[in-house]
Amino acid sequence: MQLLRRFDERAGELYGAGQIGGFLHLAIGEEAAIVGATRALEDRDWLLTTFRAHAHALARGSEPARVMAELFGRVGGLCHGRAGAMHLTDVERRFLGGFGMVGGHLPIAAGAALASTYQGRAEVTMAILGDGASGNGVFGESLGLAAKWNLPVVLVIVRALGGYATEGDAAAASADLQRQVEGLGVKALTCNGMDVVDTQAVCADAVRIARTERRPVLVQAPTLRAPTPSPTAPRAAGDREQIAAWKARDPLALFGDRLVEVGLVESADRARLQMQVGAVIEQAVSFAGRSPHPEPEALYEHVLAPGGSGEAWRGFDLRGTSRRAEAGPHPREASK
Amino acid sequence: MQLLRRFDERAGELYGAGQIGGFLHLAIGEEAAIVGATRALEDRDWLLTTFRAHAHALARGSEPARVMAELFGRVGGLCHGRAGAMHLTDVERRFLGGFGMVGGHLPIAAGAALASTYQGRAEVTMAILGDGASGNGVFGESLGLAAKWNLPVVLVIVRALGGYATEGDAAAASADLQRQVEGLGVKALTCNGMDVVDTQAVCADAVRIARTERRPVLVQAPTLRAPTPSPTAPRAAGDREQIAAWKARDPLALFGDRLVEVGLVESADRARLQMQVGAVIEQAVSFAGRSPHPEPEALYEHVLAPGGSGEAWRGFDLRGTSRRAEAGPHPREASK
Amino acid sequence: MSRTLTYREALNDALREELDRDQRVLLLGEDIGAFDGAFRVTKGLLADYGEERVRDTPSAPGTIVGMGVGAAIVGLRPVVELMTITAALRALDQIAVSAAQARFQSGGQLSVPLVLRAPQGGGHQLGPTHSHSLEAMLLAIPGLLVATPSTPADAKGLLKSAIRSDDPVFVIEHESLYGTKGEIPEGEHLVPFGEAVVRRPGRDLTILGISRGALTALDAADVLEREHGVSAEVVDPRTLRPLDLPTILESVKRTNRLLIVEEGWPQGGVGATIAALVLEQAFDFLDGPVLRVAGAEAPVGYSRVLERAAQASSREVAQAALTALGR
Amino acid sequence: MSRTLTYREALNDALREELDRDQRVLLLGEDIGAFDGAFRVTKGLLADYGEERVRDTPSAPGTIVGMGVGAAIVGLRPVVELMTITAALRALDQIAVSAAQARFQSGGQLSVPLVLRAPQGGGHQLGPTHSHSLEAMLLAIPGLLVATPSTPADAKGLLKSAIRSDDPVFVIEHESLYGTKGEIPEGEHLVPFGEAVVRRPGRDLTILGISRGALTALDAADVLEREHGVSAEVVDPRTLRPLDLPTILESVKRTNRLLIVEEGWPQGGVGATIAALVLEQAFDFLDGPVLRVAGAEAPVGYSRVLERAAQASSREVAQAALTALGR
Ligand SMILES: Cc1ncc(C[n+]2csc(CCOP(=O)(O)OP(=O)(O)O)c2C)c(N)n1
Ligand SMILES: Cc1ncc(C[n+]2csc(CCOP(=O)(O)OP(=O)(O)O)c2C)c(N)n1
Ligand SMILES: [Mg+2]
Ligand SMILES: [Mg+2]
Repeated sequence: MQLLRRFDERAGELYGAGQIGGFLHLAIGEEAAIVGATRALEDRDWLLTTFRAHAHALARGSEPARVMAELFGRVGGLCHGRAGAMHLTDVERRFLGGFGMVGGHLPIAAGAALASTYQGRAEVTMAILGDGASGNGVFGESLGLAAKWNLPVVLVIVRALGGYATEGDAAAASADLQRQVEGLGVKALTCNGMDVVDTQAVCADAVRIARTERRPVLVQAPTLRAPTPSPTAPRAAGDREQIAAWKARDPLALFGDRLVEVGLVESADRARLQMQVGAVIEQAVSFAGRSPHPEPEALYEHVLAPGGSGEAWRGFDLRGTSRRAEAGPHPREASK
Repeated sequence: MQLLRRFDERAGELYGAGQIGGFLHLAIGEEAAIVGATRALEDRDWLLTTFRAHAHALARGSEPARVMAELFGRVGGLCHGRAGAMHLTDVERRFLGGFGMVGGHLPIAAGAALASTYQGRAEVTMAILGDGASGNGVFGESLGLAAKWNLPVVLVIVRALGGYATEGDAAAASADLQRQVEGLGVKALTCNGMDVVDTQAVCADAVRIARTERRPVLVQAPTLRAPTPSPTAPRAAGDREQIAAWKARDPLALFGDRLVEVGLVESADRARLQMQVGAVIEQAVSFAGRSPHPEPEALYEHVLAPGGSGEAWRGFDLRGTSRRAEAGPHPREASK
Repeated sequence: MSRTLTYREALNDALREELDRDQRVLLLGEDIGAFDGAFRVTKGLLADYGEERVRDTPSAPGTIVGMGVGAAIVGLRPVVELMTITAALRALDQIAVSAAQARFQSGGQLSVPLVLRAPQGGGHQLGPTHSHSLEAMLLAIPGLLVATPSTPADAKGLLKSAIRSDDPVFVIEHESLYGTKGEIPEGEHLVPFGEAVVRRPGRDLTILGISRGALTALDAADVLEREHGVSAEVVDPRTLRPLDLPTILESVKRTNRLLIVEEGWPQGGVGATIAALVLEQAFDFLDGPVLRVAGAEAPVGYSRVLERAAQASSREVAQAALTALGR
Repeated sequence: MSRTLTYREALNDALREELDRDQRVLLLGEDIGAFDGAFRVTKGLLADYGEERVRDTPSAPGTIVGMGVGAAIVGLRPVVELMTITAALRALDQIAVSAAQARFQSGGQLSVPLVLRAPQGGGHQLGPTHSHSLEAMLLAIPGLLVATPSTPADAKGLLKSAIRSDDPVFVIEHESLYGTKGEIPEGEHLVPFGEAVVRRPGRDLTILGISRGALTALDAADVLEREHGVSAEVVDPRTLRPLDLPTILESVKRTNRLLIVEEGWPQGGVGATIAALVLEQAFDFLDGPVLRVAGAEAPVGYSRVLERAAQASSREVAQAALTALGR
């Protein structure tokens, strides 16, 4: 959680400084939900998420340096600068990414679960989404079919109040939403998204049910995101009261205090941890800064499968005569 | 109901004889549901339906002759031969049509209700759909937004068993579907789709609730469609038992018998009615047969608004040089 | 040795052979099981391969395609049938973004060996919502391969190649070709992508026909030969991405004239694209403008007359050819 | 008399004027109210016009567009904002079928005076899912008018004309133009559809620029003049349907050379379409092939370098112009 928090704070600064571009959706305030949910997964399980992807990648264990390099748009990034924060992917950690289109990842998650089941593997697929995505039809379509086909999918809705975008009544878990999905034959649970322990426990339960009973499970995780005006001005803002109100519920502070209270952690350890995290992040920033920009030609890599017949196409007029790449092999050769 | 039934039987024959083309989705067995639902509407209300549109047009009061002419693809048809059975529209009767894409009409119905409300008119919009459409995301999206915005929409799901297409558990009203839509804040009712009196009563109630309480209402109307192999071979088929089973529940027979039982109708009247209906249909067939085919050039009419700036476009290359229409007015003139 | 099959049977054959060959292949689609598919392409497959591998889905195009993408990413080779190409308009974000961009966005980490199949075009008066021809919209999408078989042999060979491709492929079938018959080579029959075929050699002009347009072009070539002594060469590109531009250019450089026949809308069409490519790369060989006979700039009307008026007829193609030749 | 406004403010102006003028006008879209719109185009409208007329919607593009269609049919003039043009891919059945075909299917009984607005294009590293340029896909659809304003004045004038049109219109805004400033005539300012404008007169060749491409073309024309003494004429069609072909042809018949600049994908693109049209109708006036500088045949990468590589730069356009002139 410390890692996600400091990373986001630093990323916000670097965004302001122009080192990071595009939309940067911070997850400050969602750390407990994100860490709790992802910790409920085993290594063999699959994870998908929204445009708020860099935090999820970190939670899933991706190297901070390669995540930061991606935000910098450099070759050292997990996706070599193609994805940015919204589309981060780390297949080694079975993190299928970062999806820019609201809700677009839900059917893909169901499909991943179908593949696991079809191949006889007891993997679970988890998709994390915002409350906004539940307003899109793919939400019900995907859950409905997952229920019908007994697919082990866990959807975790981070109901974030505060910040960008249509909030619905995001504040609390929705009883209506629960009725809707139960009508689809989906098991629905709720956790306290500001409490990492509770979130982890409930999501672990959801994962167990999905894995053993082969059915989709929905977890609602209400959270309070730090007041952020928009993804184009991601550094925490909002008036004094808002910030105070949020600070009072800051999941890191709460968890940290609790660890100290119950004597699991000395405040000294806590300080040390923070320093370690700070160091990791500075290493990430310097790695990202040193990583080279991609070459313009790299744009044409990974558009089509290497060696596939499609590659022959590249030989012919990619963008009008003046941009035509050197004529490649005749398709007849290439497609052999 | 007699009219719909005889019309469908005759249309099925004419389809076999090649007078009617495309897909012809018959409504034999759905008469009680269709007539009961549409009878619950006032003239000022709006109606939309699926690709099974010719039966709904008749139920809404469209001239059988103009409906048949449309099925023949003639100029005398309600849409001058452009629509066929699947896209029939009769705006004079506030029948907004026939929609070929499953569920595509649901948001349009919500939008129509929005326009009525916005303009301060107490009109209700009814959309009739099949159970299949409830599996598409637009169903929940449209109902959810209609509930949020207090729109007077009534959706009538004709849950037809038998015939073409993914049936789901179409046989009976679905308690799950009821939970789903209640979760969206929608009132849900059920009627016996094989009983025109019950369907009419329940739908009238739904329309009243929508009109007075300004909210969406869902009515589930389970029906048993006559065994029909597919829309490309629409004449009733299926084995003896199937047909016998269906005959035993034929909504027309049941209603007719009941009318006679309670003495509302003499069997003689019943016979006379059937003759009258038969005559109307033969007139429709002969009108359709006499109506001319559209001219090929008519294809370009009603693509864009008459007199609109878009019309100027027609002057330029509609389908490649060899097909180019005579150059029309310069857009500068046309767009004035 | 060869057998005579319909286009529909050839597709069914291809599916069976690949289902037999590769356990990772499974089929998803509306009514493809119990109902054998809206156009009976998947006839008997549910009975022979079971409901694990032949899956009936609800009418939710976006979700079905998206599930295909997810299943492909995690190791399967799904073949998704859409009942009509118009349904693809509801799934276009999953097609153009999820399927076609996953490899790129992930920097090559993800692969989406997904096949989408759907019938397009007119012929049986299915009316304005079931007669679209959308190959141009699909061709526009980088990362998506597009096949437009016009014969049973190509239908089989291209579908089999598509299922083995590591790139997502949209196989565009033609609604009015399902019943057409043709010879299919016995045994393993694969048609490589990016390989056009000269269906009929000729000297005076080249007619390029897309999807059913290739057959319209052949009919037109007969008319031109018989009635006007014109020798037309007919080329069928068979796949639009990759496009076998060299074969097209070879032909045009010989005949010096090009006419393109397609059923889709003319603006932003395949014909316009190929015209522009040929113009850019063989301008000095052209004795006249590249002409197009495309579908009408209008929806397809239901009436037989209006449906025909919306399509390119062999008469019109022949007429356009004479125009191209200045006759 | 005129005022200086940004493209964003000009659009806001147009919406306010039409909201004032016509009670039937109402706005639908995600976050257009409390949030002022993802790109702040609807700033202050909720406060000034109330939630009856400025409606925040969920993220359900198909349903929002469909509701706009229904409301338009029953008498309103809805303006629907989509947060990004990519969202239109999820609503394309409602756009291409419900909105664009309703008039046709009903034989003229229905009219759909609906306006759709969305930003397209790159410029701020929004990455592969928020940088698409889809004007060509929309141009393909008969029955749908398409506007691509490149200046604040055109943004205002075209949006106002769109709201008054009885045909459905897609106004394609450009994500990187919202902040650009320009002069707007005082008072009622309407820009008619189907009227191209010559942004800069020239003798040696015509450069046609679509959407932001018009500005890229102007920059290129400066470079050509300054560094190569080449006089380029820059034409901005402003609307793609209707397309002011006569003005384009007039220009080409004078300069005898045409270069088209667009940000969208090259295959099935607008450039290809116009190249084919000009080829068909002015072949004898062309001294060389019509050249295109289009977006890359690839998704738009996130990195600044990859984003730029995916777009047409004025340098490349100038280079292409020299190629066109055989220099
Ligand atoms: C289909 C689509 N429409 C619009 C957008 C623009 N958009 C980016 S973030 C966002 C808000 C989504 O809200 P929610 O799902 O609740 O996620 P949260 O921001 O709360 O994490 C929207 C609408 C998008 N990415 N995709
Ligand atoms: C989006 C879309 N996909 C597929 C089709 C093909 N299709 C025509 S009828 C039909 C069955 C629809 O079933 P249901 O909604 O239950 O209506 P019913 O036939 O039962 O009246 C389908 C899938 C279509 N019209 N639209
Ligand atoms: Mg949210
Ligand atoms: Mg049904």
